[in-house]
Amino acid sequence: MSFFLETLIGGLMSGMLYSLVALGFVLIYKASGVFNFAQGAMVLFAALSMARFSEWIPQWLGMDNLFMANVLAFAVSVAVMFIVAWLIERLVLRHLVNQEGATLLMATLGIAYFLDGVGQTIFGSDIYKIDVGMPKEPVMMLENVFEGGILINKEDFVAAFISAMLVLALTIFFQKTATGRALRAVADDHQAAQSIGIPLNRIWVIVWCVAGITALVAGVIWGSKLGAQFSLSTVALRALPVVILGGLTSVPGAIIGGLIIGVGEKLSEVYLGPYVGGGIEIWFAYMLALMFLLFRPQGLFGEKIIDRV
Amino acid sequence: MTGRKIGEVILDLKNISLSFGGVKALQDISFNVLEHEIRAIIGPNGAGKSSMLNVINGVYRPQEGEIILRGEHFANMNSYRAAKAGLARTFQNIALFKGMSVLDNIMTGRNLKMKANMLLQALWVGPAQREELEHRLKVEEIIDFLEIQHIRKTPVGRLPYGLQKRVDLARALAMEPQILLLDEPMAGMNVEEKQDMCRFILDVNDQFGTTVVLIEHDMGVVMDISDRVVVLDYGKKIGDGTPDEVRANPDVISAYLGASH
Amino acid sequence: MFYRENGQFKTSYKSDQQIFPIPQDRWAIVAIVALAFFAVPMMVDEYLFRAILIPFLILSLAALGVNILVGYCGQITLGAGAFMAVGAYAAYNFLIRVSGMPALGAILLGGLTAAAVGIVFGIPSLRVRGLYLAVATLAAQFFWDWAFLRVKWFTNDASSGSVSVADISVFGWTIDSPSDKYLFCLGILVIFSLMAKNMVRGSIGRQWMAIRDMDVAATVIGIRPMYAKLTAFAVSSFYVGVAGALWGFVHLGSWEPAAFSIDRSFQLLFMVIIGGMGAIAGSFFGAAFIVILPIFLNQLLPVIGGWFGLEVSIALVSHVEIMIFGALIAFFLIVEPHGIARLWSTGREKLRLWPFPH
Amino acid sequence: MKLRKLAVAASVAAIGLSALFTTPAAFAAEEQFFPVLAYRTGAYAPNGTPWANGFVDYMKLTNARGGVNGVKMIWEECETGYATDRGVECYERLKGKHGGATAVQPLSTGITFALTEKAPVDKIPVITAGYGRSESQDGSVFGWNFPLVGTYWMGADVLVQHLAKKEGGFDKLKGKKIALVYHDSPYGKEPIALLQERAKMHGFDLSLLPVAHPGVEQKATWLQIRQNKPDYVFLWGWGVMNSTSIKEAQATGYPREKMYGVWWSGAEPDVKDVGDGAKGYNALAMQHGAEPNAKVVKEILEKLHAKGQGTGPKEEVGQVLYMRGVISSMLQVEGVRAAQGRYGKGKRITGEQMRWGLENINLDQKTLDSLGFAGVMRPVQTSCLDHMGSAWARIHTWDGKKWNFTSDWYQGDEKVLRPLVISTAGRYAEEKKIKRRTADDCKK
Repeated sequence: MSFFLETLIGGLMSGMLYSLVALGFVLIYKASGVFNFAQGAMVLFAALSMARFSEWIPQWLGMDNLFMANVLAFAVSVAVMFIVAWLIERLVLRHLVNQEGATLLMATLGIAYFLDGVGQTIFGSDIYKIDVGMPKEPVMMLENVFEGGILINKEDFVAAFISAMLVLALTIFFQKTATGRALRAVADDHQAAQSIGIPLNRIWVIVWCVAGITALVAGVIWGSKLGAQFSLSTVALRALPVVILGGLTSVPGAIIGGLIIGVGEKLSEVYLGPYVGGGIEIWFAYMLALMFLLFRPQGLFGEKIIDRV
Repeated sequence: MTGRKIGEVILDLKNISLSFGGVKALQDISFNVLEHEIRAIIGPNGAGKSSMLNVINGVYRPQEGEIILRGEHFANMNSYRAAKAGLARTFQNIALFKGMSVLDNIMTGRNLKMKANMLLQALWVGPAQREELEHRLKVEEIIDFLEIQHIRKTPVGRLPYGLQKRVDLARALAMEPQILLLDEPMAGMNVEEKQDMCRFILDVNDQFGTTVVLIEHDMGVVMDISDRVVVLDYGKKIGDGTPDEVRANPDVISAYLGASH
Repeated sequence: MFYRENGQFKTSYKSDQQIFPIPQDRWAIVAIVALAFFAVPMMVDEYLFRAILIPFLILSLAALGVNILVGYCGQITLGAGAFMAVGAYAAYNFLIRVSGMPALGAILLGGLTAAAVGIVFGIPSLRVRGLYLAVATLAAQFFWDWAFLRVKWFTNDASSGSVSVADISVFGWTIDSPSDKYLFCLGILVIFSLMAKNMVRGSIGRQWMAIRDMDVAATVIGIRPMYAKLTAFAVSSFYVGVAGALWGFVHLGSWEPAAFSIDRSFQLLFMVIIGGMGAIAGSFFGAAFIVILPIFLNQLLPVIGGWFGLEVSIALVSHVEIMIFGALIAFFLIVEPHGIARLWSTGREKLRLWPFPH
Repeated sequence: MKLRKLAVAASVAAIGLSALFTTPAAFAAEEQFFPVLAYRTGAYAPNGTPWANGFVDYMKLTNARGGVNGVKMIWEECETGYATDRGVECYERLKGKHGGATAVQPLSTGITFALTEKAPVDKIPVITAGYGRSESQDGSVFGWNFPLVGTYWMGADVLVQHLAKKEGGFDKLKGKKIALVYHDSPYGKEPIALLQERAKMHGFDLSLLPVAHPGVEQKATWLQIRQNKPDYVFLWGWGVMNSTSIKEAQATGYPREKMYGVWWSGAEPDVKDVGDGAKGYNALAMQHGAEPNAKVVKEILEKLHAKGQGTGPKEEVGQVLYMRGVISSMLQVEGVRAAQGRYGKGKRITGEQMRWGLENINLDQKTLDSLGFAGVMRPVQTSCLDHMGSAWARIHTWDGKKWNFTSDWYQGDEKVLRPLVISTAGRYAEEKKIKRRTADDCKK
C-alpha cells in the first residue's frame, strides 16, 4: 500500500512537471492555433541560458553571491526568451497566418531544430548546473501509518508547488488583465478580435513571450533536476501525450492531463513493466492518450470540432 | 429534345428533425421529390436549407425521421450510401479539390464506377488502363457539355469563382446521378454566369432526365426554372407547391417580406 | 529553344495520359535513368556509392512512401522510422526463419508486414486528424522502438539486440560490391517510383488527393475515407518498410533499433517538406538535399572558416547543420510550400517559353 | 580509367570542393592517417568531447615526441552525433583519405556493429577499447575487431568479483539481489549475457531495468529499485543518463555506496553536477581512473597546452574520459609501432599491417613507464586469438570532489568469459558463414 502511494505520488509529481511543459503548448495553441513543437527546444534554450548566465554573470561582475547570480540570470533569461519569442513571430509565424495546422506544426519543427543548434552554439553542449537551491534529499512521511513510511521527494514537491503557482498566475493573467482578456478574445475568434481593434501580431508576440516564460520556469525546474543539457529538449516528447489527452485548448486540461499521464505512466511501468521487460512508459503514455483520443477526438477538455460544408 | 415526363415519387422525406446541441435546425419536415422534376428549396438565411440538403445526402444524421429513396428506407443515410444510391451534389462554398487539375477533379466523380484494383493501377496494365481511358471519354463529354475544355489541365485553385462553380457541377455530373442536389449554384455570379448556369441545369434535367433538387436565393431564377418549391423558415416548412401556389402563400410572403428578421 | 511543344499534338487521350506528355521530358528521364544504370557505376568511387548514392536511393524510396501519405493523402506522420524498422526486422525474420527464403522475397514480405502494421496504426486516422494524428503516429514510433529492443524473438535472441545479415543474392546475383548494391537499390527505386506514379495518376491517387484536399466533399462523391486513408497508410508503409529492409540488408548490413529512431522519422518528413509535398520527384530532391547537405557543410565550413583564419570545430559544423535544416524548413513552408519540386517545375515552365518571356 | 578518375575528382569537387582545399601541403615525412569519429554535440556530447580531446592530444604528443620512428600521425575529425548512419558515412568518407585509414575507433557500440561488417572488406582494424561487442575478443572470428583492454563481459565479471570479495566469497552472493539499470541499446544490453551466467553460477537474483534513450526519465525505474531494495545496483549508462541515475538514487534515498557503474558511467561529467549527492558512488575503472599526476598528463600539459596547442580546456587533461581517449590513442600508436617492427621502421603501414601490429602488441611495464603510463595501467599483450590483451580492472569511488581508487586489481575470470566468447563468436561465424582463422592463418 505504501509503495502504491509512493508510485502514485511519484506519478503525480512527474505529471506536474509534464504539465509545466504542456502549458506552453496550450497557451500558444489557444491564441494562435499553432501546435508548437518547439516548446521542448525553448525549454532547453531557456535552461541553457539560465545555467550559463548564472555562471557567467558572477564572473563578469566579480561577485560571489549565488542568490543574486540566479536572480540576474533569470532576468537576463526572461529577456532572452522575449527576444526569441519576438523573432519567432516576426520571422516565421507572421508569414504563415491562416495556414493549415499541419503546416504550422512542421514550421515549429523547423524552429525547434534551429533553436537546438543556436542554443548549443552559444551556450555549449556540456551538462550545466542550475543551482537554485532545490532540496535534493528525500524525506519520509506518515511513518506511523505505514511501515517504513512514504518517501517524498522534496524537490518534486517544490517543483509541483511552483507549477501550481504558475498555473494560478496564468489564470489570473487570463481572467483579470486587459491583455489576458484580449488573448482570450483572439483565441475565440481571430477575425472578430481583429475587427474590434485587437492587434493580432502584438497579441501573438505576447503569447509567445508568456510561453517563453513558462518554458523558462520549466527549464529551470527540469534543469535543476537533470542538469541543463541537450536531452532536455526531449521533454517535449513526454509532454505531447499530456496535451493530447487534456485537450489542446484547455489550461486545466494540461494540468489534469499531466496528472493522468504521469500517474498512468508510472503505475504502468512499475506494475506492468516487469512482465514485459520494462521500459514501457513512453509508449504507454502515448497509447493512453491515443485511447482517449479514439473516444474523445478533441481530448478531455478540448472544444468539440464540428465540420461545416 | 426527348421531352421529360414527370414521374413517380423518387425521394420522400418524412418528419425530419435535426438539432445541434440545443439548436433546432430542422423541425418535423416532410416533402417529396418526383422523378425528373426540378424541386427547389427556398427560405431566408438560417432557414435550414443547407442542413436539409446535408440530411438528404447523409452528411448530417437527423435525430428523427426517415428518408425513402426509390421505395427503399434509409433510417441512417451516410454520404457513401447516398452516393451509391445515385445522389450527387454541389456545394455552397465550392468544395473542389484545390490541389488537383480540373480534369482530375471531374475524374474523381467517376470513382464509384471504377473497379480496377490497386495493384493493376500501380502496374498500369490491362483493365486499369482501359478503364482510365473509358472514363476519360465520359468525362470529356461532360467537359464539352459544360464548355470548359480550355481549362482541362488547370489546377482548380487558379480558376475564377464562376468557373469553379461550373467544375463543381461537372464533378457532380460525372457521377451520372439520378438526383442532383445543388446548393446555391448561382450564388455570387453575375447575370451572364447565372444565365449559363440556368441553361446547364435545364439541359441536364432535360437531356439526361436527372432529377434536380436545388437551393437558391434568387427568387426570380427559382420561380422560373423549378416545377415545385418547398419553403423553409426557422427550420419549419411553411409552404410547398408550384411556384404560383407558393407565391400566393401568405406565410411565405410574410416570411420574406416581414421585417421580423 | 529545343524545349518546345510546338507542333506536337496529342491525337488520343491515351497519349495525353502518359506520365510525361512532353517527349523532351520523356527522353530526359530515360537518359537520366540510363545514365544512372550504365554510366554512374563506371565513374563513381566507393565513397560516393556507400556514403551518398546508396543512402540517397534508399531514403528516396522511404521519402516516396512518406510523400504518398503526407503529400498525397494529407495524413501527417511522425512515425515513418518505426515502419522502416518493422520492414527491416520483419524481412530479417523472414530471411532467417523460413528456410530457402530468397532475399528479395524477404524484403518484399518485410514491406508487406510494414503495410499491415501501417493499416493498424492508420486506424486512428479515421477518427482524428492533423496534429492529433501526428501524435498517434508517434505512438507507433515509440512502441516499435521499444518492441525491437525488448522482444527477443524479433532479434533472434541476439544478446545485444543487434542483428546482422550476410550479403544477399537475388536470382543468383550476389550483391556484395558497392556498385552491385547501388544497382540493386536503383532497380527497386525505379520500379517503385513508376508504380507510385501510376497510382497517383490513377483512380486511387485521385481518391487520396480528394481526401487530402476536402474530405467531406470526397465522401459525398462516393469516396470512402476509410478505404482511401487505409490504402494510403498501407502503400506508404509498404514503401517505407521495403526501404527499411534495404537500409538494413544492403546499406548497414547490421543494425539496431536506433537506426530507425524518431530522428529518422523527422528526417523523412523533412525530405518531403523540402523536396515537395505531393510530387513524386520531390521525394528525390528532398532525399538528395538532406543526404548531401551535411556532408557538403562538413567539407565546406572548415574551408570557409580557414579563409577567415578561424578553426571550425566539427561541433560547430553540426550545429550549423541543424540550424540550416531548421531555417530551411521554415523557409520552404513560408516561401514555397511545394518545395524544390515546385521550384524545379517553375524553372521548367520558364524554359518552355524561353527565350520569349510571355 | 582516366575518365573514371576525372569523374571522381569532379564529383568530389562538386560535393565539397574538398579535394582542392584540404590536400596536405607537404609530403615530406611518412604519415599515418587516423579518422577520428567523435561526437561533440547532441545528447552524449558531455561524455564524447573529453574522450575525443584526449584521443587527439595523444596523437599530437606522439608527433611532438618525433612520431613513431619518424612517421607522423595525422587525423581528421568527423561528427557522428552517436548516430550509426552518420558514423558509417564518416567512416566511408575518411577511410580512403591520405592514403587510407590505419585504424578506426567508432566510440559507439552501434557504429561498431555496423563497421564490423565493413572492416574486413576494407581491411581496416576497428579498435574498440572498452566497448563494442564482447565476443569480438575472439580474433579467430572477428579478425578486424580489437576490444583492447576491456570488454563489457570482462567488466561485469570484475564487478561481480568485487561484490563477492566485499561479501566474503562467491557463496555469500547466494540470494542477494542485484539490479542492472541499463541504457536501452545494444551497449546497455551487452553485459546481460554474462551477468545471467554469473547469476546462475552463484544464485544471486538479477533484475533488469532498462532506461530509454536519452535517459532523462527514470522515476519509475528508481521507484522499482526502492520497492525491490536490491543489495547492489549496476549502472550501465551513457551521457546524461548517468547523472540522472545518481540524482534519482539520491531522490529515492538509495545508498550511492551500493551503486557500481561501468567505466562509461564513472567519469567527471557523470557526477560533477551532482556533487555531494554522488559521494560514495563507485564505478569500474578500465585500468585507469582520473590521473592528474601521471607522467603522460604532465607531458601533454607541458608540450601541448602550455604552448596553446592542446585540444579542449586544460582542466580536462587527466580526467577519466580524457584519459580513456589518451589510452585508446596510445594503443593504436603502439599498434603502429609493433607493425613497423615487422614491416619496416619509419615506413607507413597499411591497414592490414596494422592488424598484425595490433595482434602483436606487447606493452610490458617498462615500455608503459617510458611512455608515461606508470601507475595508470598494467601491461597489455595481444595475440591473434585474443584481441583484448588485458583483462584487468579496479574500482574507484567519487568522494564528492574527485575519483579515488578503492580496490585492488581484479582480473576477469577466463573460465567464465572464454566459453561465452567462443560460443557467441561461433554463432556469429555461423550466421555470417565465416571460417575461423587457424594458428597458421595468424602467422601470415
